[in-house]
Amino acid sequence: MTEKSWMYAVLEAVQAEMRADPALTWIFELTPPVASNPGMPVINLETEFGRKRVVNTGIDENWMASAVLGAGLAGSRSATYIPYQGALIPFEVIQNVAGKLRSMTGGKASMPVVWIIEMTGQTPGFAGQHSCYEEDSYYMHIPGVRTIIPSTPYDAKGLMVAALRSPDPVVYLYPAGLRTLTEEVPDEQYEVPLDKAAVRLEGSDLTIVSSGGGMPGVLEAAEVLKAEGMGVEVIDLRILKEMDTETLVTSVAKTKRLLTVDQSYYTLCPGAEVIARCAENVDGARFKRVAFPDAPPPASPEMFLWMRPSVEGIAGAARALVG
Amino acid sequence: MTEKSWMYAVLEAVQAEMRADPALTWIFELTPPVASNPGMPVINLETEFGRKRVVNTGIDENWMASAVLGAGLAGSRSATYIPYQGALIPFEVIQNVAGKLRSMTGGKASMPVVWIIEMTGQTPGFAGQHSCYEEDSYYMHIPGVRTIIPSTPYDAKGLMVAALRSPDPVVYLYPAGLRTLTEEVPDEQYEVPLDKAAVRLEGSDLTIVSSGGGMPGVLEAAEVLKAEGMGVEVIDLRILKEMDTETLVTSVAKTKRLLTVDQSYYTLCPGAEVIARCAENVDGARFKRVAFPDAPPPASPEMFLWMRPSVEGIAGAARALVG
Amino acid sequence: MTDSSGQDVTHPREGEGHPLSASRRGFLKFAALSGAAVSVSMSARRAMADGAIGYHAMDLPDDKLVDMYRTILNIRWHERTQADQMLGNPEYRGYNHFYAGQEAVATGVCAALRNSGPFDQIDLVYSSHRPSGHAIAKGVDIPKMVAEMDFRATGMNGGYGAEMHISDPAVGFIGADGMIGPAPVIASGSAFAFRARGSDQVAVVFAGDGNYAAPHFHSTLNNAKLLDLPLIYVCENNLYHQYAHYSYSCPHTDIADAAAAYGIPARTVDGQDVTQVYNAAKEAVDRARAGGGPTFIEAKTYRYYNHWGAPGAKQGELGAFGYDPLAITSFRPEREVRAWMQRDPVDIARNILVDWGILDEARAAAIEEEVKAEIKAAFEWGLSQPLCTPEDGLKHVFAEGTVVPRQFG
Amino acid sequence: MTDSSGQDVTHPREGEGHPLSASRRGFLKFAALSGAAVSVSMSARRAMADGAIGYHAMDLPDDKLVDMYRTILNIRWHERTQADQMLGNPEYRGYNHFYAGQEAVATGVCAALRNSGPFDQIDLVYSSHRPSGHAIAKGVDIPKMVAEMDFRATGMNGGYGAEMHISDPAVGFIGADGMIGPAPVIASGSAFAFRARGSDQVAVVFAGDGNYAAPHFHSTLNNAKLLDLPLIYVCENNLYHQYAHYSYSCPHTDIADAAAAYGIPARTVDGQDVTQVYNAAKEAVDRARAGGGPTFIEAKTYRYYNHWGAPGAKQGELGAFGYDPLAITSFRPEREVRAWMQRDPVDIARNILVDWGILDEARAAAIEEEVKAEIKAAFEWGLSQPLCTPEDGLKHVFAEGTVVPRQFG
Ligand SMILES: Cc1ncc(C[n+]2csc(CCOP(=O)(O)OP(=O)(O)O)c2C)c(N)n1
Ligand SMILES: Cc1ncc(C[n+]2csc(CCOP(=O)(O)OP(=O)(O)O)c2C)c(N)n1
Ligand SMILES: [Mg+2]
Ligand SMILES: [Mg+2]
Repeated sequence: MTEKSWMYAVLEAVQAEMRADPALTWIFELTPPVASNPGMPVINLETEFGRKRVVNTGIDENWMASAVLGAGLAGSRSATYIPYQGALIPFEVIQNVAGKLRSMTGGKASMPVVWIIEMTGQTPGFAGQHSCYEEDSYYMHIPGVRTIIPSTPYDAKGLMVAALRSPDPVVYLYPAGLRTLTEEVPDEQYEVPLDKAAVRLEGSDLTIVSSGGGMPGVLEAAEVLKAEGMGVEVIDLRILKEMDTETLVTSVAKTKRLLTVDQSYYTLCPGAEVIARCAENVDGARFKRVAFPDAPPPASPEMFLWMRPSVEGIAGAARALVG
Repeated sequence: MTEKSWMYAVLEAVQAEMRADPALTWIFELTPPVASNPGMPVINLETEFGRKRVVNTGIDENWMASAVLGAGLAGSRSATYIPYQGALIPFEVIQNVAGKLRSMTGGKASMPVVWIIEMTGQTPGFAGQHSCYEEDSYYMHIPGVRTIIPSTPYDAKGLMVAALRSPDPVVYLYPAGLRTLTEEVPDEQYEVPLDKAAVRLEGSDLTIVSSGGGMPGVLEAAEVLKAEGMGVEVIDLRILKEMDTETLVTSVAKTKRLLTVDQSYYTLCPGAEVIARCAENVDGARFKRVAFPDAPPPASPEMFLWMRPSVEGIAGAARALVG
Repeated sequence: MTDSSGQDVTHPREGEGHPLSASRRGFLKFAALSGAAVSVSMSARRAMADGAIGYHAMDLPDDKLVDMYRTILNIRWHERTQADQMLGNPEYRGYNHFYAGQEAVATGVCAALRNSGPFDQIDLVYSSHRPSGHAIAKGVDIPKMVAEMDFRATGMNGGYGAEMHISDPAVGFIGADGMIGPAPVIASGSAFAFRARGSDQVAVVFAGDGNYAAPHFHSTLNNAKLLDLPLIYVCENNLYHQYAHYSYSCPHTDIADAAAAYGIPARTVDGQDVTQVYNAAKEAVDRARAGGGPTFIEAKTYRYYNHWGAPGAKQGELGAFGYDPLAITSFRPEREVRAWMQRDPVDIARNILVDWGILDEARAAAIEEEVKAEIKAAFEWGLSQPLCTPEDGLKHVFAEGTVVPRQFG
Repeated sequence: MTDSSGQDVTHPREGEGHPLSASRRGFLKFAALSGAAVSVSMSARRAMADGAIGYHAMDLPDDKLVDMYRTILNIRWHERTQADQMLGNPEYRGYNHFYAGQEAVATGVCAALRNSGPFDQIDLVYSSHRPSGHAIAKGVDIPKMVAEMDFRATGMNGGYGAEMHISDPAVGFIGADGMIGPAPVIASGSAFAFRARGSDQVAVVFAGDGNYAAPHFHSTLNNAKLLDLPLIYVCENNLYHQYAHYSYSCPHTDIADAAAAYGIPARTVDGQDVTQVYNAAKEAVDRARAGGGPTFIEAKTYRYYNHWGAPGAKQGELGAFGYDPLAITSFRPEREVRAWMQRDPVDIARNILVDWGILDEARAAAIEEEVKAEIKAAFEWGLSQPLCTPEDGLKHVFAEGTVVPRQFG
């Protein structure tokens, strides 16, 4: 067990699976599958496995996404790393082919493939197109694709192992703002299940639900609120599809207060689904959403940082809901 | 005023705008802009305006969607009719370019364009890919694009006029299952506003919210429930973005019961957003969703018709919620 | 791309100098069998015309040649029987994008592939929205396909997919794709996987002339060339996509020219003659298995029915004439249909086999009767299968489990 | 596409026989000015090499030629000043994808366009993620652009867009696009609109070699050809996309070959010589205005800085050397950078003008000093502008109104 960065933990998972399965391939575009970590050997999938299995080609994210799908259909497990700039370019093939193919073939198509899709937009200065973090909602609406979003290096590795081993296609959202996180991560392979949310903090006054890039702010706000005496329960969704309704409803049935926090657009943010599920199942609770407004993120740091849900914004909304 | 079919009403709107504005263009693929109606002249935009303004090319929905965007940016109002098979192919350019361009340019980009996007899937027999009716959720999550979905010929015409005249880009969803509807539609041009839901029926026991292809079933169920003595209020969203929260909240504040009905997938269906908005604003209400399950629609009529929200399913859910 | 003298200037001539060894199956057939004077536009890249493709069909054993004839007949009689069902049986619920007229293409290509064996050794075929011919040629179970097309629970895909999504990976038929665009790119991904795992399998995609305009066309060919993928792109140019002539969407007369521009060996072949299709496919398969990368084959062909379903067709008759009521602004001329039907792939295949002395007319006719009977039995079996169970619609979303019903609130 | 003798076989030679009238601006410059021995790979389609493009730059009035030189300098000194800001001013927040090295391309192309007048008469330029040079050449207000790149409220786009989204439709600069792929397709839509409304405007898109691999490339060229659109596709082949050499993504040596395959007139030009770029652009613009359809121009060029920002650069020095710390597996050789800098577009332009007797060295140097001073003033103005108001972030989502803040619950 060593303290590992997010990407090191992920590539460690991929490396071990690739060593065990000579058919497993990896397609990248801008981000070579290379990671280093203090005291650990450098991981470089391209040099270790060669350019027949690990390859970059041109700027064509639709090809990348479709190619791993074709590899999977041919019986080779396969993964690709789609940079955030191209995050929605492969959308149609994932939504309309991958998501439907198992059903359309009556269960005959198997697609053991993983699309790692970068999410960014947490840094001020990059306007609109380069601050695209609405991917969570788009991908989680797709049936037939498991859409997941880790928020810690431990989960990042364990979910990657599970995703690579799953016979179902997986959209693995990678909130790139979390790249600086480090934590103790086991060296061996382990799986984090593809259907369970994580309760990060227990409390009985208020449930806060978030995911991915929203988690650090939520955890910080929860500390502030705890110090003020509020019993905050924090749930990290981890899995957007199939969402773990039971954990959510159990918590809200207890707290009767639900605050959702998303670093993506308000309308149809993951929190909308969380609220709808809880509202359908728990009577007499109160609900609130914190989210990015329904506006493309502007480049200017002044505008952007004001619009982005912050620790104070989250804490303020929590107080208003409980108080 | 004449009884007109949906498509006749729509093309009448387009024809009048094209006559008034020689720059207005129309790009189609499979569905030529032709409509006839008893007692009315045949409308054929291609022959009337010529192939410089009204054109089809190859099977390339991304080109179609991008081309009208470029026409709009060049100062020419423009519209295109995307067949349902290609409904999500233009997604990235609409989401990542059109939706963000006005903001990214600080208001300098003007995009007077309309994408008519066919929604189908209400007929049994066409599996998965040809029963794609999840477009509403995907498109309504995009900021900067007005996403609308008429459910009557009258609205279809009035919203088309408003959409063509809007300086904002408009995704005009066309639930093709409604093509058989007819109603009295004025011959002259008129606008239905791009920001108002329609209350189709008033009542105080229960609010039912739906849109587009969901409306006929809802209206039928409402008749059944009314006959049983239930005071049903029916709201037709019409506008998915920006959603008319006020009309929704006002109604639910009165009825304290909200049932949403969508002919699209449960997770993040438009109804999830409706419930979340109302749950944030109305305390002590009860909520329920009726939607297509999170599964690609199977071809077999037996499976499909059972999965599709039906009049009985809607009425049953309403009774359970009110009772 | 051809220069002013009509020479193919871009095609790498790997096939040059292929030994055209003596055989009882001579070249006579060309003159003798080419049939009516349909003008099929053919460039200098046409197979046989410049000697770059050997006449491999001549080396096939008799039973294999008879199998090809039988496959063509299977496709043809499946089509005709289904069309008759659609026209005459009010209970029948299935539909098709009929393949009749194009049988020699699927048959010739699949005859050059490995169609049985373990999944990691057979060649894979990706099909289009017009899949029945490809499926039969690749070897799917016809009765189960018939059941599938009528939405039966015991159909090839349990009634979930129906015509535009039939699939049977067990014979390497990855399956139909209802969309225009994605399939070729996905097929190139299978080819990528073969190369990565050191397999000599090849991936084949069948796509229409309509697919040329899709942006995916570029992705497919560019990456196939860059990565030297064992991909065979079979472009079935039947002149129309839906109701538009391909000249509305493609500036090339030969779509193969578009592929040649990438440096990919590209050929046009007469899609009505199964032996010529086979020759081109064999060459492509050999090249791909040997690590020589992709090939593009443009088969000039024609469909006898309209784009979709049986409008314009009459029970018991082959083909659809008159205008398709679905076609509003553009139509294909009835005389064009009739002219193409003069060079029928069934007739051409039978005449070649008879000419080569492999069959006589009586045996050829007997085989056709056998096929008709088999197809009849397939429909009887298929249409007597059980309907689907509604609740099963919640299955097969993921590999395990079912999803929650949401339609009742 | 060239045949074995190296002749261009597909290019329709509309330009043939263009009168190369006598002029004081002779062809001598070629030998005299071509500078150091950088081997720029040039095919037979190279402008001037086969006489198909006239030497139109010779016909330009003196002030126009001086303007071109000034534009090149404006771009160059904007770059250098901004790089120095990034390297030396800790308060400076802007960034750029530097264009230095490529100045002659934007300048030569935009000099052939209509850049002022009513919006429905000027030509439109679509740019890329590397937009500053295109913007200046098209005529945007430099101080306002400087303010925009530092996120100022009074910047060209109010601080909403910054570098990758600068836009000023008033001069026909539709603007930057941070994505690789969409811009050329959208530009073809503007060209479609021009043709539909009977305007003689042209649409120009600048795109890098990296854009070749995007599926949109096919859509753009195919539809431009099919519909004869007045679109000029300027491919700036600077050999790299991000850190990968273009041979990783493109099987062609000349990307122009890919365009020629569609039957689109396609040329490669020396992108370091503004007069040659102008010649090709002029020809393309004339053709487009006359209804002759699209043109593809591949400019062979090079960028002096790394892909993004100023890593490897030193304050006060031009260009970035050594490895880019962002580049992990592939690098461009420092010697390649230095070799290309021997054929600097500023030097080439100045030498031509001096050679032609339009400027003397002293005046040329004086102009450079004027430009430096103007750019210095532009930065002073830009960086003293007010910062944005947070709440304004809710504006400009739609033409009217603001959206609701949601970040506080
Ligand atoms: C993305 C997409 N757009 C539109 C369609 C509708 N469509 C189905 S088949 C077809 C024509 C295909 O023509 P072609 O590729 O020539 O094949 P053919 O029908 O001639 O066999 C079209 C436009 C589709 N299936 N997918
Ligand atoms: C769809 C998409 N994928 C990836 C990127 C990231 N990206 C930005 S610039 C660039 C390289 C572009 O290279 P080229 O077109 O040659 O232009 P150059 O940078 O050389 O001017 C890449 C890959 C992007 N902007 N958009
Ligand atoms: Mg066709
Ligand atoms: Mg480049």
